Amino acid sequence: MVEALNKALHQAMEADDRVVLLGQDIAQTGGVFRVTAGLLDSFGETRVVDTPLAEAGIVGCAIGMAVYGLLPVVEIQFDVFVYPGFEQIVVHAARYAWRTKGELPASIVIRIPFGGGVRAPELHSDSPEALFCHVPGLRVVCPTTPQDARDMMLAAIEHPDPVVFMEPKRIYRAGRKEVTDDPPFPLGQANGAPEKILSTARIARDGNDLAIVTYGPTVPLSIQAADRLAHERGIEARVVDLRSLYPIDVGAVTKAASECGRALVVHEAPRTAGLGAEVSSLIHERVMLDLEAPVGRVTGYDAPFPQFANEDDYLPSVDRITAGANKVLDF
Amino acid sequence: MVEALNKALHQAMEADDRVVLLGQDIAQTGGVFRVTAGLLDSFGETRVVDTPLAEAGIVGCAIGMAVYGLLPVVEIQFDVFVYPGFEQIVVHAARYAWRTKGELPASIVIRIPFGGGVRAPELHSDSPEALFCHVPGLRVVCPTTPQDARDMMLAAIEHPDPVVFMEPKRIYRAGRKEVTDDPPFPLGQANGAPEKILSTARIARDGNDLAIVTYGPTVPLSIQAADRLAHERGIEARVVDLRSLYPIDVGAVTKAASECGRALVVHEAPRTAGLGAEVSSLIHERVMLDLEAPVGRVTGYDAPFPQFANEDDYLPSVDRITAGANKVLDF
Amino acid sequence: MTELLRYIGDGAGVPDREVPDGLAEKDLIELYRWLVLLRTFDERAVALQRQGRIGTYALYWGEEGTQAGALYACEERDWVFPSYRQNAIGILRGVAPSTVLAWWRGYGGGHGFYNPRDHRVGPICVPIATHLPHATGLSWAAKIRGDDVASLSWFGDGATSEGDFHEAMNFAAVFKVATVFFCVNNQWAISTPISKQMATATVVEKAAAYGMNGIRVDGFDPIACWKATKDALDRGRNGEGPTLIEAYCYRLKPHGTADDPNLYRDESETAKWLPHEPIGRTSAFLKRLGVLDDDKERAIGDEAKQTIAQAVVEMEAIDQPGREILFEGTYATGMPWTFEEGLRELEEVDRPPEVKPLGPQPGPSTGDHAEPKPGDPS
Amino acid sequence: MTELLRYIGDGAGVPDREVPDGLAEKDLIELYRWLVLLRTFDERAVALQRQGRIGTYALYWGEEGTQAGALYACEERDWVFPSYRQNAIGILRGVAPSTVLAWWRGYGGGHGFYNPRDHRVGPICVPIATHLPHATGLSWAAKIRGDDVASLSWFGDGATSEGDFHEAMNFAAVFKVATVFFCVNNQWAISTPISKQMATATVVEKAAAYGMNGIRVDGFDPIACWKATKDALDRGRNGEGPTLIEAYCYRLKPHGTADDPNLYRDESETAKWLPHEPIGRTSAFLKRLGVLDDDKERAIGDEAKQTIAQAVVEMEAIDQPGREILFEGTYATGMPWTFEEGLRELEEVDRPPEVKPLGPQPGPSTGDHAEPKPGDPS
Ligand SMILES: Cc1ncc(C[n+]2csc(CCOP(=O)(O)OP(=O)(O)O)c2C)c(N)n1
Ligand SMILES: Cc1ncc(C[n+]2csc(CCOP(=O)(O)OP(=O)(O)O)c2C)c(N)n1
Ligand SMILES: [Mg+2]
Ligand SMILES: [Mg+2]
Repeated sequence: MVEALNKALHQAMEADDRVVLLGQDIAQTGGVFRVTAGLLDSFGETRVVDTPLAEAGIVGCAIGMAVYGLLPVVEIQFDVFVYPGFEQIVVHAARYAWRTKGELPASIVIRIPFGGGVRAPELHSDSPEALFCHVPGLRVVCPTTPQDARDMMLAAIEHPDPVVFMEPKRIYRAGRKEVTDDPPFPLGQANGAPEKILSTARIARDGNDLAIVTYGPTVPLSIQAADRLAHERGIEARVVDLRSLYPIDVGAVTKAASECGRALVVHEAPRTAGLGAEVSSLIHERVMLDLEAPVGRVTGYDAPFPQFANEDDYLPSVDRITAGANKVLDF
Repeated sequence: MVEALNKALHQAMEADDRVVLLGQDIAQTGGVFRVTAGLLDSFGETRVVDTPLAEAGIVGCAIGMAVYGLLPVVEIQFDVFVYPGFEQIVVHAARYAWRTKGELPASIVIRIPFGGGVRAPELHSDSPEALFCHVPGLRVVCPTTPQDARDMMLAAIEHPDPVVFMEPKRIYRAGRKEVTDDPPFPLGQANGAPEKILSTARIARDGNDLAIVTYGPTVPLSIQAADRLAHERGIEARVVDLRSLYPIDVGAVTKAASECGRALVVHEAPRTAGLGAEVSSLIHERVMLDLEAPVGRVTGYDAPFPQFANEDDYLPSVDRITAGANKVLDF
Repeated sequence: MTELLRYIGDGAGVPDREVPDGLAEKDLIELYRWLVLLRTFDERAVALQRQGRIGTYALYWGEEGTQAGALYACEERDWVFPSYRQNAIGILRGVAPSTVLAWWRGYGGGHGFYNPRDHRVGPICVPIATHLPHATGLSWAAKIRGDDVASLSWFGDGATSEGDFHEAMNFAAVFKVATVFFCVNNQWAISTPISKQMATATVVEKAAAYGMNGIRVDGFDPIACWKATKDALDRGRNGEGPTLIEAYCYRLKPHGTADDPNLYRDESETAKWLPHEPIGRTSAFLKRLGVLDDDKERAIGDEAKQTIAQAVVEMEAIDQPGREILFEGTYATGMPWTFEEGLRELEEVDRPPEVKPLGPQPGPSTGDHAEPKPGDPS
Repeated sequence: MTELLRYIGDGAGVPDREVPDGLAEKDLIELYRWLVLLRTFDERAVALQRQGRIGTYALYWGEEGTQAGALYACEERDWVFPSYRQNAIGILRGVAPSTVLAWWRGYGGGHGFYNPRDHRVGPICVPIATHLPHATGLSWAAKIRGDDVASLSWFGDGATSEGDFHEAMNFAAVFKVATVFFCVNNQWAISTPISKQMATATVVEKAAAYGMNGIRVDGFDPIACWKATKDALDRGRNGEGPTLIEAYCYRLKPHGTADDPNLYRDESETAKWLPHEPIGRTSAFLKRLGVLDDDKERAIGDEAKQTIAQAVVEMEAIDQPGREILFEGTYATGMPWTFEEGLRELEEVDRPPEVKPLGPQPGPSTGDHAEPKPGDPS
């Protein structure tokens, strides 16, 4: 996925010289996760900028740049470090369009590598996406496959709305599949394509017995759990990869739940007021009569993300997803 | 409610000289909403402090004070202005206990007047409580009656956990009921009472036909809607005032939902990933088979809180709550 | 303590200085016209609030020089970023005064908001100091594009305490961008005096911490505000980076219409500062220079009254926006389904009446918030 | 540029200065013992990371003087607040070295955390500059209580860019509290040189912006670090408020074990700074003073090795904490029902094996994060 994101940034910067990158340690070294590797060489230090260590400054300056007409892409070094920039995101990035009659959106992309499973020290493994989904005016997306990462990044940059782009760091290196060279739409003349790319869910595995709704790092795990269910009890689970966390592709989600009659939501973030609560509510509200069982949730716990020796206890695993699925199936 | 909060602060400061108050314009003037009026005169400027204009500084210093052994109570002037202090709350206040083997909690109270309905300018009317409920390690509470305001404030100060104390500014002046003089527990020797006070819901109106689960400013509105339902169609709604937003009193909520067979959640905050989603999920997960209809939600919209001329369009009203209830009833 | 840059004397002991290069007679008159227009708007807005026709209002009476003087030094292509205190600055750049009044009236959408790009004026900023990084970012963007466009942001003495002030200053200095940090040091942040806000005697001495130029001016002197800003912009355009300007003055009025300064300060102290207020002083100065006479003064005053009276008529002719305004403009490409559902829900219930401004309230209060009467319907 | 306070010369052109009052022979030896213990811990931790026995580690090799020197100036009752870079500072205050190693090993609860109150040492702080307000608040609290307790926080040159630095400095100055802001200016923030971090030549010149005392010292000289801190604490206790100390040095090693400085700096430049590293220099100085000889030096070295070796044994004897550790300590009064449900869910599935540290990885990388090999199980 890292290479796919890097490719997208190359393509977007090549196609439009208003695209600029800001972040800590992104230029000279190519970033902690190397997502921006090589971009400094290609586009120079005015467009690929190592900034001072101050996230409110980074996000705030990016908003000012967007007001001028640039298309900034900001890297937050690790999930938790977005909080110093939280005020700028909530009170400005999210409301600039609304505050200007829709005429001047803060067209920025905020890239946030997030989640656990990389054996990192304290405060390098959080999943804050639900906070952004609760803030009106933002789009929140999360790719799972390299191809999606490339396409969604291009769409996020071209889309006028501010986009919080959650990057599942645990699967940064997974799936070395080839990514197409051609962009998913003619860059610079998108014509509605980015909106579509950024707002639709993807069926990651087909099936009609159980809908597993998830996103990011837990998509591959959910597919594994689905395979196990198929093997162990002949159950075919449909895995819905949300891709868009706000707005949720409610059609795809309710269709899956109602066709399967049973559903499970899976994510890494804490449970209470997480995205799973929203998905579960949406399903019950809309298609409860089609359900054979309440929607289940397999999530992180309402506890601080643990020190890494215990992170596999905290993270939803194939075992936990399978157990959660079995509970929904055996209800 | 303002007087009740003021009384609680007086009592707590009288009983324990470790209690100190920090905030903008709280000492000399008694605060924008006058919650801290008179405290400077009683306790002096070392304990009732007008701080510089910097919320991360305020919350961060309060944490340092708590580490030393004081019991700081912080005022955030208006809801939205908590965001500059968000990082301190999430990465420190919420995790200090956990990070110190449970031995050194950041025992602070963060008072946040929140919500709309007061005809205020932009960014003075938000409802950010769900964000705090999603952050492990915090308690989040919201009183509705003056008596609760007094009792819960005393409990929050005495309780070792960090407490985000949401104050519904729209009903600050409502309900001039007398508040008892005696504290709800012997101050300084609480013996589990604060835990109980801070974690239980309250039945604000009795009934067995519909459970309306809500908190803060929408409690009185929900009661009015319930009265209307009783009058118009003989339906008796039970109104559950959550009081504790994290952790939710799941027993009270599911009992109400299962005894009534129908439930509605009401709050002012935006819908997606709000507390309503959590309550709805909890009810469906636990007592779906007792339900005659999916749990309904009447909430603010996923849009920025409007300029005030239109705020009554945005806010859940008695009409909207009644309509939402009717939908659940007629399902 | 640093010397104050000042041009306008007091007509007695303190002498006038020569008008700086770049301000011809017509400029002086135009600048005076701006001052009067701002003053007229402000006084009328206060009256409207008293009458319950707009909501709580943050008046700037006495600070017109910091606004008009600084703006007059900017080129049309330069961007300015106001706080709530410079709420009407846009009217000097073509924003309809009725739009600003409508904003205070609680109207959104096209009624209370303008398109910043049309005027190179940022939206009115409420959260303290948060617009400073925007000004930094904007001039940085211009630099990246090779455009000769600078920016300026206004903020208060209280705002210097926020982290965003620090970060915006540092970024501007590091990237050497053409931006002016214009601090209106009116010595009060609501009820908090500057002595409780910082341990330095001045604001301007903070400039050095960022490797930035700084200058301190008499904030009641519009010519001084102009000159300091002009020099700062010139330096910025020359690649010499940003400047911090401290405009030293005094908040002559309450923080806002809901604020009662008697709760926290001695208003006889305020009275001592009153003679320094910029309109009377500038008028006297221009008359000493022979640039202005009573007739011209009256004409400018009348014209301003006319403009603002017209704006009030326009503002009051605006109908409350429809319910769809809740959703409009939030997202660029149409409305997400959540909005459509919201609209549908709203259509099912009777529409509540327009929320009218609260109007003045009895009793002591502070800050942005008027105290509703007990039993107030809200 | 401000002069550097320095006591230890180079034994050649640069003369030694007289040892400042307050440091007797036994203090010099004790301080040296601290330096060696810190160094020994650090080198051993790097080795453990290489062997895959602890996770990514933030080494401080070369910065021991900034840590031991400053801490030695503190009274036992004073509090210190470290960043990740001063991760082992607690071992000089009674924290078991195995606890710090266990923290890096990914252990929580009683294994990797200590009770700050037992040692007056704040928890290891990861988010940059966020512990600074805690130090301010703590000494402010002591002042409120009338206690003669001061505080000190360490942070880097990069940390000065964060808003929290600014707010903590300003609060400390306004409330005149006894706290020391000890900036370890090692000239790098991961790959970002100080020239891209700020437009000032030094960190210390920022002190004036807060009305605060400031002093710049040779960060490789533990005596200078001690003296500056001692004076700052004395002033603080005297009611003269906080001090900013800039300890000017150079990051002699990678940012952390996952970082490859060749990606962004010329390591021949680093080599030039190497002779200044504090242990060799202090040892030579003490020998010139006649306070230390080879035998004593060896004994101190052996003792430190022994202590840390023992700590490694202890650390490795720790069993992975049970699953209940996920929930323990988060809330003071027992576990909310969500935790009980979590535990119940966990009991239903087989427990996954302990997550072992990643160990060194091939290929270029930066920062806190080791690059997992493609196909790595995680
Ligand atoms: C982040 C934030 N915190 C608090 C407030 C509430 N508030 C509004 S104005 C004000 C005082 C501002 O003082 P100053 O910066 O000196 O500007 P002035 O009002 O004097 O123009 C405060 C605290 C706010 N708007 N934003
Ligand atoms: C708020 C925040 N943003 C980003 C990071 C990631 N990060 C860890 S160390 C570091 C550089 C710190 O540099 P400096 O302050 O000079 O301290 P040093 O590492 O040199 O001791 C960064 C950016 C972080 N830990 N916290
Ligand atoms: Mg002010
Ligand atoms: Mg550094």
